Amino acid sequence: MAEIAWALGKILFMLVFVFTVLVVMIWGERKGSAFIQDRIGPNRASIGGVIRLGGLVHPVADVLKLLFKEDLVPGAVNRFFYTMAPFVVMVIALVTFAVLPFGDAIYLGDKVIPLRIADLDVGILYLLAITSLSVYGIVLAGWASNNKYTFLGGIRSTAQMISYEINMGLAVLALLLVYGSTRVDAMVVEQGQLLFGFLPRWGVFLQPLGFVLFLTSVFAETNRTPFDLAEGESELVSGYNIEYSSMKFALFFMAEYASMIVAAGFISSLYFGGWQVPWLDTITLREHAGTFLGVSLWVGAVFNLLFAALLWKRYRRERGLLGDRRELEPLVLGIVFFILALVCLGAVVIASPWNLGEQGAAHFATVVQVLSFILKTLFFSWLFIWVRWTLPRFRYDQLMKLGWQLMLPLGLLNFFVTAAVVLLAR
Amino acid sequence: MAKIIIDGKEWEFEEGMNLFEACTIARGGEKLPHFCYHPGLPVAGVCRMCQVEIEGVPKLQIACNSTVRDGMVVNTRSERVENTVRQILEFHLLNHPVDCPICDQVGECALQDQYMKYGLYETDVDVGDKVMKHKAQAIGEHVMLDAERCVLCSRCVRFTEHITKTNEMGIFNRGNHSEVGVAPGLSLDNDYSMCVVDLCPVGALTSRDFRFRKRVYRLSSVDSVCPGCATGCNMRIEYADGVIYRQKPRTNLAVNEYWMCDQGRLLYKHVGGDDRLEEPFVREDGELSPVGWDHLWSALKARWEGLGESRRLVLVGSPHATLEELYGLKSLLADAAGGRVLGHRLDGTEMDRDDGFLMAADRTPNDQGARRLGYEAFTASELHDAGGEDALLVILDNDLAGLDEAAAEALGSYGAVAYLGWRENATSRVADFVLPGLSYAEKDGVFVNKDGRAQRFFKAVDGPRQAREDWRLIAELGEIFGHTPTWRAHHDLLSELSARLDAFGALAGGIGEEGTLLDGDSAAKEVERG
Amino acid sequence: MEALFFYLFGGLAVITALVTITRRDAVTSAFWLIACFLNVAALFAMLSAQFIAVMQILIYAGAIMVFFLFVTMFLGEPRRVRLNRGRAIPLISTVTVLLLAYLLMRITNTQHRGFPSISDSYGSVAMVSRKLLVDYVFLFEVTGLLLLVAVIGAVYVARKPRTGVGEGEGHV
Amino acid sequence: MPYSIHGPQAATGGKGSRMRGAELWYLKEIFRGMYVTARHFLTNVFHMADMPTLQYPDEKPNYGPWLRSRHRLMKREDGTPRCVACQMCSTVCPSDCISIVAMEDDRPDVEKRPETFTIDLLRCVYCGMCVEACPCDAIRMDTGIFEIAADSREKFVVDLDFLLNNTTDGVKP
Repeated sequence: MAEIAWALGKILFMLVFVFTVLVVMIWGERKGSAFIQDRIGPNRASIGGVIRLGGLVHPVADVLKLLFKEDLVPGAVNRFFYTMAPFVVMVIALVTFAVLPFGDAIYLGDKVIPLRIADLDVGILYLLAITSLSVYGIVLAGWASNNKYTFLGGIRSTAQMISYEINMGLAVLALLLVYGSTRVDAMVVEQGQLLFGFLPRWGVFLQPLGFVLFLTSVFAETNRTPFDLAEGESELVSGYNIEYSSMKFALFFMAEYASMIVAAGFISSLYFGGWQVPWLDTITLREHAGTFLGVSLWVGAVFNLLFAALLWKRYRRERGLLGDRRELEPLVLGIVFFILALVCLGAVVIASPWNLGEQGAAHFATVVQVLSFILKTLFFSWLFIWVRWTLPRFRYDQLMKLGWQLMLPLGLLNFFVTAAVVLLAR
Repeated sequence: MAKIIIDGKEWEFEEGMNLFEACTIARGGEKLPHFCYHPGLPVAGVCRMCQVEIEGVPKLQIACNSTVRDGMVVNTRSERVENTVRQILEFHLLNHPVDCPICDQVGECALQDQYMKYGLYETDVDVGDKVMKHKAQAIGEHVMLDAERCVLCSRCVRFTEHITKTNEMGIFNRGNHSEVGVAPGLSLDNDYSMCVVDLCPVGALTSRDFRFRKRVYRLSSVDSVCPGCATGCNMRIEYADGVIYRQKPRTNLAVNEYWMCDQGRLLYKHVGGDDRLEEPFVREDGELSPVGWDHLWSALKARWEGLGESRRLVLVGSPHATLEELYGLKSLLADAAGGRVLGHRLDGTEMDRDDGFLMAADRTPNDQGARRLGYEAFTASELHDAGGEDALLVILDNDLAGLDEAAAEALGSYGAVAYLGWRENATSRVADFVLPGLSYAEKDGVFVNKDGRAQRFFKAVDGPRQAREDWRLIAELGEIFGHTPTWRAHHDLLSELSARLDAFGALAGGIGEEGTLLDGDSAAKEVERG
Repeated sequence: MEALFFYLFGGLAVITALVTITRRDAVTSAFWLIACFLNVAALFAMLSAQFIAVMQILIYAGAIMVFFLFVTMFLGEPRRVRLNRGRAIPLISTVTVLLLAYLLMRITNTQHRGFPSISDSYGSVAMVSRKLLVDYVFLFEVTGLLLLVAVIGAVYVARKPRTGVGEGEGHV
Repeated sequence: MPYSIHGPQAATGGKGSRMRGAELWYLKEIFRGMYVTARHFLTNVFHMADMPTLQYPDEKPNYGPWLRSRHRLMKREDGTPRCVACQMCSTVCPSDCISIVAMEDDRPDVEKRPETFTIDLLRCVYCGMCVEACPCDAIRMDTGIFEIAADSREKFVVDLDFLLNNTTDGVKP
């Protein structure tokens, strides 16, 4: 029974993680695009007229709005598949998480609980299998909507998926050769060592070409700019999701971000050491747990104080500009940061020096490693946003040419060279 | 003939011709600047605007008071002339209030036009106090006087002196204080009083009827003929956005010269009046009720067929109807459908006093046209005798019941009465079928005036939505009585009529702007009819 | 627990397979077929044959059906083929019934013998790879050759006559 | 024709039909683009106050005295409209949005005043010609109101009363 409880717990953690990052990503997309374009971006929605968090309330408000909107179903659709499509998209996006390790393991005495949901032998192949299914949601939506634009979106998506899945597979196969395992957790463990004594033994350093191929394919597989031809607004209005409204539309929207988060998780796991902290392996982390905690609390205190000071300055500067309660926000947040700073300081002063004990040190290491995974994933999620607001959309023939004429030969080359090197090295 | 040189070009004019007119011709229709000169009035020469340079004469001369002599060399455009005109205009403006925004003459003001052309934009005189004269005084039923705007051209005075000979107006006081006005105890209330409004080159005399109702430059105009009496004064209907705002005389030296009576000017009020027939009516259960056209036609057809085997058609024309309508009625409903034409008017009705000028005794516009088509006057007893339970009477825009009580009674003897017209009256009220037609301002047509002069008038505005052109109604009636007309369009009627009837042969070549006389000896006809 | 999932996925596989063959619309059928494949994959997974399960999804549900859908959608609705049911049905049903009877007979016979137990690593990637690439490598390569020949043959059969057709069409 | 990957339009290299790999992938340009966007992003994150955006409903831009906003009609000292219904504005109006009906005024020094004066704000193009044309300085477009909203077309047609009382604080007729 405990097994199931732990499994459910891990699933819950992943869901909470994904949906939290999802909200942050939607916010990041809007705010990031705004800053890239010298705009301010969303900042109107507020809690109690005070807390706006620079627009972070907006995704919540959007979801609320979409929940209460009328769910229109056009007359000519194939109702069953039409209703199913958004769920398919969302489910497939979430299911991929099953093989993604988000930390080493929790050690409870003798008991070892590995921090991944499914302990699959075929790990990385599972990833390929599920991503190959992800096209169906879009095709289903496009076809069931009975609309030429959605249909064209679906067709484009299919062709794109076929083209880039091969490249993705080739890049992953090269990784298999390098790590000698199909298990993702094994791959992550492998990346904990050092290369030439100074470089983390990350996939990106072992497989630079493979990484570029994988990254490009992932962009294509997630239907993300510059490969978002399935929704090319200029030609297809919005592609496969035109006929959807209300929460069904929101599901498509969220699934897009969920699959991006998954992709970011896989990029970081396969090529950037996953939960590994560079240069600090688990043993080092455990040995110096007390020191690290003390230092991080000091740093935390300093940064919190800095934030508090900045917010106070801002409060002083902007007072009277808006003329309502929104002006109080920097003050409120500043106080929060100030309290946090005090807490950190207090913890350092009262409990220093730290002695966590063996069990505590292990937990500390796990927490740090999970944070490392989250940070990496967030960075690559941001990369998706960053790229979207930098690059224009490919033309369809360019997309196809790139996939088949450039990436496929390069992927094959990469694969054979890797195979040869691995063979010789053995 | 006298050879004269105007602006360096040689012309031949009749000796003794007015130099102003000669200059107008020589300048290609562009008149010399002027306020007081008017071809219909005696020359006064008070405004001094039409100065020209005549070689051999040391001082500039006013053209309006000079005559053409052989060997004259005239210059109308020299710098000297223009300078003089400019200075004189400046003089005219000395006491003018320049309140153009509130002046109703804007757009047709001679002073404004000439200022634009000859104005000394930076004035030489500094007028501290303008002489304030009386503003906005009603000097008659139709005319408002603003003495301050007056340039003392005396046109109005000459009009009342020489044309109406009523002498109400005059120029009073002297010098700077000269002011036009009506003589004490009098008011400008002759029958032609509004002509002074047309005559006035500035905004001093304005029509109380038209005042402030519309800016003149917003008006469109169309040539028409006054339907008020047998004289058939030529006029222009001025309208904007489907609404008629005023009627003004149109120059026709053969008919009304430059003038028109007040009564005729104000006739337009009937066009949009309360008594317009705007919808077809059918008498059902003793009450006239508004119906659609389809209903009316089917009801009329049913009624006609219900009159029995011996059913008859009796037709009454009208001196108010156009030549085309009368011809249509006669050719289609009488000649083709076998109706009996009773005539076009009740004998002796619609007659008033002839004032010896423009207002004719006969107050109908087309009596002569009807007569030439063969219509004749009839009496109330004739109307009665023609009737019967099996007779359908069709009346074309003719208020029989309102004109004569006996006729009203006679109408009761008919099985059914259909009335075509545009105004509600006693006849339309007793009719069983009311077919709304169009007024003179809403359709094209031809009237023949008392001198036998056929004159065209044109459509200015649209009629009520449900109303139809009368000739179309006649055509529809023909269909009901089983006969399709030979004409398909309005102009077919006139061409057919001029081709088929000798009396109208003169119209075959079209009708000119001044109208076309149907026969040379119109005076003889007049006597015969009287 | 395991039995529950077995009957669930097994039942679903049968139902979706039935739905697949009863739909008149090719695209709808394809979608149901994908559902069927997924259920079969689940059954494989329950047999610890993870590799085969994943391959089932990756190759059949993922790649082949995507191609199938793409072509169907791209070319539009195919003309409905009228099956010559009158003559085919008795023959097909006879064969089917015979096969089913044989299958049932074998199943009832094997039940008493019980299944041989297999190790946990039986369906692992390493196991499958060893079987394919070491033990039966010749057969594996021959099969590969056969497929290659089939591909070349298909290309030859499907190629368009050279005259009058623009280059580059249909290469996607 | 379906998408062609071999068609002439596929040759985007410019120099001949073959592109070099790096060019086809646009790698160099991608990194340059990423650098540009990252620079903008970071600049704006750390200098948020320097962004050109105005917090519009809270902060209003200063449009200066030349702003042509919703019209107003000026009043005489006794409160009657300064307008003499000369219709210069409606004559010059290029969108024909002003309609005036004049009437006689009893006062001898006024003579003429507007009976109705309506402006269809939906037709108005805010060109300001009416203000230029007015000989009495009776119509102005200086209320500063440019956010004109209503929930029906009729409400955009404003009448004499509205225009006479259409002022903003600080601007008195």
